[in-house]
Amino acid sequence: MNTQLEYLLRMGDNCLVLSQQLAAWCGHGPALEEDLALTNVALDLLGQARMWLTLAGEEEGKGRDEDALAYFRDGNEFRNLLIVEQPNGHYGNTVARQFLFDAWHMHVLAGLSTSSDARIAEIAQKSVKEVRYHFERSAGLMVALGRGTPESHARMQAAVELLWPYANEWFESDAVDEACAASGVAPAAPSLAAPWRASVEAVLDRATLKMPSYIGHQRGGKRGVHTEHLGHLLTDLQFVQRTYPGAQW
Amino acid sequence: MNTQLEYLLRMGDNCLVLSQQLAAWCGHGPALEEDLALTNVALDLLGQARMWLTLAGEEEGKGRDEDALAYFRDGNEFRNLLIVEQPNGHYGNTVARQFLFDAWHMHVLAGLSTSSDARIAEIAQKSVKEVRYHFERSAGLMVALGRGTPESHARMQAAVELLWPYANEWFESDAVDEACAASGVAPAAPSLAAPWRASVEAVLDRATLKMPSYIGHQRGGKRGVHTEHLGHLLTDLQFVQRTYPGAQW
Amino acid sequence: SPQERAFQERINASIKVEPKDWMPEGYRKTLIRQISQHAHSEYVGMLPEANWISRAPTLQRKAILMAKVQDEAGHGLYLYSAVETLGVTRDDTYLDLLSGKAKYSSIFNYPTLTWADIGAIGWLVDGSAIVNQVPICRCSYGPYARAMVRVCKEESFHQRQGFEIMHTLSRGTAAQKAMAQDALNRWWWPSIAMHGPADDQSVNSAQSMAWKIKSQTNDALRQKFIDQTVPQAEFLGLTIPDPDLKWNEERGHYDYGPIDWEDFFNVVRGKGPCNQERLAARNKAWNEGAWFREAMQAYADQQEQTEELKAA
Amino acid sequence: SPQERAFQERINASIKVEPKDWMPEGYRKTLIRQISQHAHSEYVGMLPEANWISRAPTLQRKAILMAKVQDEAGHGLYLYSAVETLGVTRDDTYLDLLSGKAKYSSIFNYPTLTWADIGAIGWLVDGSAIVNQVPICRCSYGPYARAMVRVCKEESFHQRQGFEIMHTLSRGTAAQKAMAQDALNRWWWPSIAMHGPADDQSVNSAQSMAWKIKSQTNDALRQKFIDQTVPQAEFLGLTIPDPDLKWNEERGHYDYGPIDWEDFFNVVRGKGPCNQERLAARNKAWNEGAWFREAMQAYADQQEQTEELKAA
Repeated sequence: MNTQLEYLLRMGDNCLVLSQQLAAWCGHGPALEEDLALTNVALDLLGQARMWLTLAGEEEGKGRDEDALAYFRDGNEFRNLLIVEQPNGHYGNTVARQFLFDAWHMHVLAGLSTSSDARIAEIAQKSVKEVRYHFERSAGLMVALGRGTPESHARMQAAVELLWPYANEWFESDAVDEACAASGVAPAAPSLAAPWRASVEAVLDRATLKMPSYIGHQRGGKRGVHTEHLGHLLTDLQFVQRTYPGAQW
Repeated sequence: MNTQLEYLLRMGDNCLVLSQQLAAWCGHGPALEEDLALTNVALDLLGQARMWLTLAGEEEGKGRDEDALAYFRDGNEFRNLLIVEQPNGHYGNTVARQFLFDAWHMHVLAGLSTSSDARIAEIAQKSVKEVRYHFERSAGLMVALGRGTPESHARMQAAVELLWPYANEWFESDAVDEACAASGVAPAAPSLAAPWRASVEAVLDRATLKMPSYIGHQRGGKRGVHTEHLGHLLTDLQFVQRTYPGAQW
Repeated sequence: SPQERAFQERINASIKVEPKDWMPEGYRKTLIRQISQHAHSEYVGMLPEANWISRAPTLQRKAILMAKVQDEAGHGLYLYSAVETLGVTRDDTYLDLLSGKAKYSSIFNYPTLTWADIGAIGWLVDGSAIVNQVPICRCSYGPYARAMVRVCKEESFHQRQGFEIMHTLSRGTAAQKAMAQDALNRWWWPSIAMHGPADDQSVNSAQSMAWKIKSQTNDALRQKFIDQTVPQAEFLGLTIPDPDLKWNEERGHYDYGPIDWEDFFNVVRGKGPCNQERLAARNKAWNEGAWFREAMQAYADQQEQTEELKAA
Repeated sequence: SPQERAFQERINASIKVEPKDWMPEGYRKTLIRQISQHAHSEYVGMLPEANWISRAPTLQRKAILMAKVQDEAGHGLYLYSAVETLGVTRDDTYLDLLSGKAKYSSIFNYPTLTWADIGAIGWLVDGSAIVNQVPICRCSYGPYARAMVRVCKEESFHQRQGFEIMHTLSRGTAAQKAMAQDALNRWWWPSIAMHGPADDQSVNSAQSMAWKIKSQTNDALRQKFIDQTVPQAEFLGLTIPDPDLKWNEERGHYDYGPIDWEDFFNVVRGKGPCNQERLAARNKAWNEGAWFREAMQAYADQQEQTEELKAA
């Protein structure tokens, strides 16, 4: 197994799947400003997905480009974390998912910025700037919605609890994570737990939201065992390419 | 243009698309008995779709079977009426869509039962028995929900009004309809308007629901110009076949 | 008590207990718990398979799958009716499911990720269920025993259909074979956990056996399922994901590796991959269907009043 | 009145009208109607294109499409702001859209059925819009004119991207070419109806011209669009679905066939393919977002109070 390839697919698929989910809000958000801002995040993530997947294709060396990887893999070949494929739900669910992910994404990219692989470091350095802003934005929304009204508070607390089971997978080190950490390609997965908790706790605190006290138990995305949501997301994503194979677009 | 082939695709695609929509309720209906009953209707329609599409494939003579026609045509090649691709909505929307369609379906199949084409007559004779029962069931639900509670009455009235614009396409005769009527293959499309109105009006009356007074203006499905819903329905329907072309299942 | 002794004697004589017969409270409670869990399992069990109806790869497979899920709805109905004969309303039974108080078979807390999962569920999950359920056809409580006769007949039909899907995949393309193997890998251990905890950890079994609610131990049922399934996997050319699995000439059975009971109990306690979603789906259907059920009830009441007026 | 004369003289002298300037009520109302219709068109116009974001055929096309729809949201924002300078709140303006009272461009009541529709919208719909909008960059009302400068710049970028999609399809497989032609067939007539009713049926035009809100007639704009688009279609190898279309040497313009104005007005009056759905989508987003907007407002109010406390 090419562990570096696996790692790149994980980074790229996280961005691709989450971007696809956010884009579903485009034109349907709760306010025009939100439509603009969330689409910005979706665009950033799509751009990052393209960089990671392009590099993954190079690493693999079989001539697959970003589109071959995005459009011609079935669900079990996707390596994204389960949290990014969880349904959009109401806007508060989307915000909470984004916040929990941004916090991890920011810390992992900071780590990858000093990767022993210069190509990875370069993508991470570019991405981390965008993702720091994503985190600032989603954290701001968490605080506003946590404190806004009793209804918004209740919705956000429920959203955090709904997603919490998925918010540990990224700290669980497997063979891929260990190999990449050993070679200095990536930060050790568990090393991100403390900074993530600190970032998340500070914001939830300001948002007057309770941080769940248990450890998330959902896992599988990193080895291609997903939830039922991913398959449905891919039917839309891949439809045109699958329906007209071999065409240029 | 092979008008008989076109006509067969229309019949088959109506059944296929509506069955696919009803099946989405399977396991998610408002009561276990409804899950059972609606899945029965979906199964009947799927069975009818298979007969029509198989015959369409024979009529075409290019070796396409029911699956080739169901899984390897894009939206613009589908010939179903727009009403069957309208979203499920809440259960009342699904019931109203079914009722308006069943009433037409019952009358068109009765007409097709005496088709000059023996193969068509045979399928229609078999189908019309099922569809008479579908109509009885959906009419019964219309009456119960129209009279049940103020909320259910309001929902059903809104559902009828939402769908009414789509409930005239089937009476508008085009070249295909005319050719099939001329050769005695099918009843003349406009000839079904009076019996349909009579059937629908009697039930809406008992249901204490108002029959809209205008004529529906939505059209296009019969010539492959659909609403935006069909494309999304097909992404799911065709995913496995498109993803693994050439495999046997 | 003499009543209890008489009850036990009738049981021993294989006379069926019927709804109007006297029965010990423990017997009634055990049955209510077991039958309602079984009913909930059928109802929740519709969800993972329904997830693939829209994507079934041929129209014939789609029809078969729809009919199968519909059968499960039917099984749910018989079983909820059987619970009602014990004096609990169907709505009360169902509300216990919705609140998370009642359990259902943990197997339905796993996701269906590929079409092969539909094959694996039929082959393994229904196969395992049949092994559990066939003895219940002879259970002492009449309505349950009779419901199970019908359920088992349909289940064995489903089991053959599932095997047939696996058979087609295993003779198919490389991708299809891989899909079949992957499904077996994910469903094997949950399927053999379906027979319940090992005998030395199982509670209530002795009393259930005496009452003829249960007639074989969990481990015996599990062994039976494994013994019948291993040759089927071999026939398919698929590998069961248990390195310890091998024929034991002496026992006349297959030996198998240790089951991860911690994982099993985690899923039972709500930490499976899909517990949240299954319950959420059931609650959503129930809540969004409230207006419909209320209207149907209101209409039925109106009809009844009209009938009464006519009669008066 | 002398005020009105002075106003008209400043207009004639090409001095921009600014929000704080006095203006005739008719001028204000005309602008409010026109700019808010334009704002609504941008906002509703996001929907048909957003329908293809999830299915865009390459990641690059997906990114371009997302950025485009986002630009439209941006245009909506500038234009709602421009309306606000005329003394109407954005929410009031928007509620008129949601209730169906206010109109938006009828072109967005047609569905996007294939990927080629995304190309056709960029090429034809944006192309048509630019022809309408370029003159507005010189309109007499300052905020509107300035917003339009920015809008037009982005629109012409979108128009090129749309053309590029059509170009790729028209060089592609037979299925792709057919898809491109089908999109042209469906979007051509609605696109040339976008310039509005023929001059002899158009109301209010003379006053709008005098006020320099409008500077060219509908038919002149339409002719300009047709003249620039026909050679582009020829370059693509696609056939414009108008048998009467041909170059008129004498006029130095393309002649074109009669537009089906009955169909056009039907769509304006709510009977287009997607009127119901577009309004339903806008209302759904608004209603489901109510809790969010309320919470954001409540939080902003809390912050303001805290600031005031600190200041006190």
